[in-house]
Amino acid sequence: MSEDILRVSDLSTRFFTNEGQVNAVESVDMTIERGEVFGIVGESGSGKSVTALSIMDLVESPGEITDGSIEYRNEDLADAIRDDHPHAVDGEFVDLLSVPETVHSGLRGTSFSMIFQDPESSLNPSLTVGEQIAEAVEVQRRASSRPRSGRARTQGVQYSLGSYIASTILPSKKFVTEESKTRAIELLELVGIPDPVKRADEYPHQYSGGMLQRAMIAQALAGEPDVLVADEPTTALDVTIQAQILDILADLQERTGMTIILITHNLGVIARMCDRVGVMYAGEIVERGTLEDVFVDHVHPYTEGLLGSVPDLEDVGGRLEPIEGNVPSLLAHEMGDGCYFADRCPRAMEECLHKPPDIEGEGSDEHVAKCYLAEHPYDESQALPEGYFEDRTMGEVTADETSSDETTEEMRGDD
Amino acid sequence: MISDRVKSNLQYAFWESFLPKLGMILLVTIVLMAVFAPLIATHDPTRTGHFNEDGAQYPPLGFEYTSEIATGGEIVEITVESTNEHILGTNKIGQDVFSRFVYGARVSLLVGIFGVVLALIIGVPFGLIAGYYGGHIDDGLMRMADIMLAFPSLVLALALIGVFGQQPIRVPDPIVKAGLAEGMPETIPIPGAVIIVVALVTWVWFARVARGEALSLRNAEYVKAARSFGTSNRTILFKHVLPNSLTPIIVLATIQIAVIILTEASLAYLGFSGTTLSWGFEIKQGQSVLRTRPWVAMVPGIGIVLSVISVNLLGDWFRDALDPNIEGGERGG
Amino acid sequence: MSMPKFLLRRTLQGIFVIWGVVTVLFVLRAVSPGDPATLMLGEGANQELIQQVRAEEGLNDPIFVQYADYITDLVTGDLGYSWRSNREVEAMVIERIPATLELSIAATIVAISIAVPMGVISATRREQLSDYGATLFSLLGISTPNFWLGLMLILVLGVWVGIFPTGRRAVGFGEALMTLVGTGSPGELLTWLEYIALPALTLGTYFTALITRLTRSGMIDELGKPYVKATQAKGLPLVLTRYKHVLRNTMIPIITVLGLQMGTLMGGAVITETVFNWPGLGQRFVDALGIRDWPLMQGIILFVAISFVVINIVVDALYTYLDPQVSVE
Amino acid sequence: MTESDRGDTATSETLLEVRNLTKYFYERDSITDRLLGQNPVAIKAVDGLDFDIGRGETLGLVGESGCGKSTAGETLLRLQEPTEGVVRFDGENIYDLGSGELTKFRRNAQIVFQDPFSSLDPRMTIGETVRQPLDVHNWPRSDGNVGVERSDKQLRTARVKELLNRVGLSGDQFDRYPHEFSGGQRQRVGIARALALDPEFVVLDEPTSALDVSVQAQILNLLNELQDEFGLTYLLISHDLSVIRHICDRVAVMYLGEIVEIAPSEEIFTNPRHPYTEALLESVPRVNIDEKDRDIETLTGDVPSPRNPPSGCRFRTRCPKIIPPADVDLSQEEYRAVVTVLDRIRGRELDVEGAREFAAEESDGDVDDATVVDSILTRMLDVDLSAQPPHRERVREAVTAAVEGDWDRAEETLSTYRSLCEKVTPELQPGHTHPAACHLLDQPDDVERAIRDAEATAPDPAND
Repeated sequence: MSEDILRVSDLSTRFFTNEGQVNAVESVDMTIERGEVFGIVGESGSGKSVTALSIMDLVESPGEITDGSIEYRNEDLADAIRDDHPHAVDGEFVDLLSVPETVHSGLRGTSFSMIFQDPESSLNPSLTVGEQIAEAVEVQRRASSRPRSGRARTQGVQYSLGSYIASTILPSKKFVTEESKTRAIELLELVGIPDPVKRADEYPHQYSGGMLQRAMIAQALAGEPDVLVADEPTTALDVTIQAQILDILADLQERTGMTIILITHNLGVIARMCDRVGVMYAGEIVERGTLEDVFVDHVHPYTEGLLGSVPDLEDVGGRLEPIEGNVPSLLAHEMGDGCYFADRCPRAMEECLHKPPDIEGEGSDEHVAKCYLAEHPYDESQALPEGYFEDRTMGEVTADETSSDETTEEMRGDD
Repeated sequence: MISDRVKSNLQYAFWESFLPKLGMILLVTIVLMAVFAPLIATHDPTRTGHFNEDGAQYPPLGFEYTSEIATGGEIVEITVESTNEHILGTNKIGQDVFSRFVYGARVSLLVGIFGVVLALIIGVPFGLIAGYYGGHIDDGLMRMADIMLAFPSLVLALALIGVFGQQPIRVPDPIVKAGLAEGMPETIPIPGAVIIVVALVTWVWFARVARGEALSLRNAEYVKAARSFGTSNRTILFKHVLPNSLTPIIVLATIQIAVIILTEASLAYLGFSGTTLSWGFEIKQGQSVLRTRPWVAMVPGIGIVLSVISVNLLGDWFRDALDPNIEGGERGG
Repeated sequence: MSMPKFLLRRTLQGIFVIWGVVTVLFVLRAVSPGDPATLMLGEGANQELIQQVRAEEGLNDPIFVQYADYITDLVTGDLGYSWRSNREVEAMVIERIPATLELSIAATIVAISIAVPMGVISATRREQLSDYGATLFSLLGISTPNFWLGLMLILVLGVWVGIFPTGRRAVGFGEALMTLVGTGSPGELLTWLEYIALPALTLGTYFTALITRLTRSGMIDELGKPYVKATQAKGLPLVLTRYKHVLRNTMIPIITVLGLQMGTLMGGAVITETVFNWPGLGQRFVDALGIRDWPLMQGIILFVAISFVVINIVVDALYTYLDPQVSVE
Repeated sequence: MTESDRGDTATSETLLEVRNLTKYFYERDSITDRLLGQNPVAIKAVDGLDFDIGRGETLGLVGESGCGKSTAGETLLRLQEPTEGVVRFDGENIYDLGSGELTKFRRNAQIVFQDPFSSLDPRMTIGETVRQPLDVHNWPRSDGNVGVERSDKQLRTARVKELLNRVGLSGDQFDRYPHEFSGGQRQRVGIARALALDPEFVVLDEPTSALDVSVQAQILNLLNELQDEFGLTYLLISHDLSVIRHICDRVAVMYLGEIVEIAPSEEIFTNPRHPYTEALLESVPRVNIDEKDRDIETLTGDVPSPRNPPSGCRFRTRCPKIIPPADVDLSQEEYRAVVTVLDRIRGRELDVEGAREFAAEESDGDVDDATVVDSILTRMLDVDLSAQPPHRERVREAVTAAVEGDWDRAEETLSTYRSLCEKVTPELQPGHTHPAACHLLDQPDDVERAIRDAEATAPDPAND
């Protein structure tokens, strides 16, 4: 295909909570190519949203990116900061975790944009939709008015409290200009909102859920980003509206050539949109590859379980083949050293008590899985005895389940 | 290893846990002081006439002041020195300031606690029923609450005092009765009217909060589930709605204790509390001699501030720990 | 629903509230001990005279007739005469309004201008020294009875430091302003400022503390909302996220709370006026209460209740303008 | 889920009969509103449902959010009082039941809710939660059994433990609180509570939508097993078509408070008759690597508000198969575009000012009405009507009228384009095994008559 735009390696994000350290994202590796749709699929608490937030530099206290690198290909940026931070630049790539945080966060809106799961709470209820989109336009306009300026590149758009106070009296000092407002209306039209002029002056509560998600997309497009991170963009929507939104995303991607990182728990959405997929479980990408690698040639029992859990619309099957057990705790001290899926895995073997590395699987050359089954077939003689994990944890279950559950909930909040 | 962000989190956690501890220590001290007042006080707080040989008030320990006295038609300036006998000095009519400070805690706490309990008894059932059943009962309550809110609570309290009168109820002091302390007042004056009055101006806040909770709980799925297998409304109210409304009510109750302590002090300051053994009344006493003998007004004020702070600290702690989303309610003072 | 209809609706509700207040007052007066005629004439008046007054005032009528008369009088704007001074209650209330109004407005200005910046600093610099300072200040502020605070301010700033006068208010704002306009001399206005400083500070401290707390906690809540993350995701400068988005949304609910706190402000004014011997409604109310001058008390409470209702209608109307989610429905 | 259960229920014994079930909510209904002369606004959440559920079968009620499916579920359990309609359970109208009979009904009909977090009282142990129905109904005495060797309490505790074990939890977890459990486990507790009194009928209100897929599959399997074991009858409410297909025998599709189609599951999924059902099925992304290449036609627009549902067929505002009048020879796409203009004119929603602003910006100056009309037409009609000059002119005329402010004339100009679908409400064919409320299909006699009447009074476009 084409060149890489984003190389994430060994990314780890942790939350330091009262119950202990939560390993929300653990040593995630992935490369994303320019102009593709890369899917991240997983259940709640699998760390998929935190991965997205890490890329956007939106992880907030008590969370923190503790390790790894996120390399972003951008020639201009590389040139602008090569002198100050030579160690962070590798050819056209800039490691966003080795440069000052202002550089990373300054890319928001112009290089990276994001749309969120719940469009209703992701827009400010007391400002008009048009105004909010115009703000995003303005960020882009101000940043690109000084394309080569090092300050713009490394600091993002500046606006002081003084200017803000002045703007409450002097209209000429307002952050959002008339041109940006006009552009906002064009963007609304672009995403298929009827009567954009009138709609731009309306408030979020006057929009339907589908319309709001369109507006969010318009806002994300305002900065003409290289990479659009879509975090469960259709989860809160009905299927007919979901189809509309996916259509728009696919259409816009085709037109602008932007790269999309699509995060969802819905395998159907992945199938419809993505070129390549990573499956996340307990903070790790347990299997990744092309759509076909994951959907057809999958080796990881978790991927298999996930696929087996979805009732098929086309065909009435008998029983579903669910994964037994529950989503695991992400508390560092409860996670153990082995494969995190072993306790729910129907084919866990003795070697699974040691963490498997990324192992190449069948299919395309990008197909890897964190599972020994990619190396050799299941060996029944090596199987862990039934109830192995229950016996081992029986004594502590009572005490621990509470905290792990609360942690999972907390993580859900971040999802 | 530990980043600055994490470190500041830890510091904050310490700060946050320190304040409630401070509040707890303060409150326990004040409660002990109130309960064992006869043992702690050095003099009968109601006994007057503790003056020095010149007929002047004593200043607190370690202080002295100049006073003018008339002797034989002549005005002389004398220096009044403190005495170990009265560590916080005496007031205008020669009562021991320290003893009155100790006894003052009783009235504040009694009114605060009983006032809130009474307000809870009136407000919570009313609010729960109104919120749970909705409709006309609810409309009625909300209109009534509107009317209550239109009265400034202190003004309403003053008007009500006019109706109820100010006679305190006198109950025997168990510690004195048991003979553990001598020379102390034999009864505790409980300002019953004040308790009723503060409850009457406070209950509406409890009703509002309870109503809000019941209103949201009546549509909770577990309440619907209970209804689906035929649970009676009364059982639902007792078993589901009440227990699940308690958190914000507890927080509000704590905050309201502080509010009531301030209201009582204000009433006493204006001379409408029914007992003279109140910090507010004592401040009023001190006002006329503020320039020359400021300790008389200062000491009881510190008592009020400390007790209200201690209760507020606990309230904040509850609120943070339990996180109910309620407004603080109207505060007096 | 349109704005006029909304106002009509709220006015209807307001009239109901006023009716409730008036009725409560009537009941209070009816059940309170003491015979009005005796109170009017003073202890020891002769029995014949008392009976005569009772008849004149309709005190011998059935209670419902008395209630009807009372409501009729109020509806026609007749607040009656003070029992003690025999002056018209209306005049006695009106002459005291300016002083109380000056004090309340000054206190509100003091409160808002200190509290909002303090709350913002506290919320945006959490866990730093300024946050602890603001938290401690607001804790003290809501825990200090204002009569005591007033006395301490008089003692420290008035007596010991001596920068503020401690006597009774010397001049009203209106007169001071007229002097300034008429003669160009700001002297009286400065005097007015000197005299109002301590009372306004006393009355305002509690509100400063309250608004600081509300702003801080409201802003912290608001900062945690998803749209804040979204504004950051689109690269909006922090200043705009903080002030244009977050602070604005924080202040919207606080305005309502302040409307409801009008009662507290009036209660505080009663005390503050007593402490500073401030010639306002509060002081008059306490005087009236001391001698059970019911018509005067009623007049003052009625005035306060009506202002409360009006202010809250205004606040609600303002709210629909500030918060687009709340339509006038 | 045996083969014989599928298909027409008229043959199997009917447990629940729903006739004309209607539930409106009213807004602006306070005393002050009445004083001000405001009429209450009805939200037509559920508007005239008719269906039967046979004993032992699973009926699916599927639809998008806001279509009224959950309200229907709660109303037919009498958790809300209906505005109109009859629900017969075992032949008796549940809205006429006296308190004794109602108690009996409450034993027999239970509900499992969507949200496993809010459906359990956080202050009750799960044991208490499951025991609650037993306490309320004074079990086992109400069954005529009195414990001889064991007290009621012991019997109840034993029953609760048995239930917890049956739904896949451990009886030892009796004393734990809900927050100690994961979503899937809590949903199991909810199911155990619903089964405590051995009901015949259970409403499953989105029982798996809050769960992760792997856990969802566990719960679906459990529900299937329990149905076989206890002979339960289910009403499954869901927005998820694959879940519906997986466990339902028959399916009713709801749109804006009405059932638009009802048929055996297999029929609905392989041969949908109503355009809405078709669109719904098409919209679901398949878990399949060929999904990318599947062409789907997405529905336009949003679900209209139930406060003011469209006249006639409620789906007509989004329907890809709306029926043009006989004399309008436009393609579906072209006709849809014209109808959209008509609908917006009728709702006075055409944004003339916006278009004027837009046009002004493009031409940098003042604009005449003709330019505004052009601007509106180019923006609104994403279909080129130039191949249809008479229609194009007609639309242009109407928009011009609207721009000039004469909305009535604008509406009148386009009135000949009014579809049959908005004039006459289609109905489900009674007695049919696969009824669907659509004018494209044969309609009952009274509807056919209404259609003829409507056509007779329609103005002839030629004379207009």
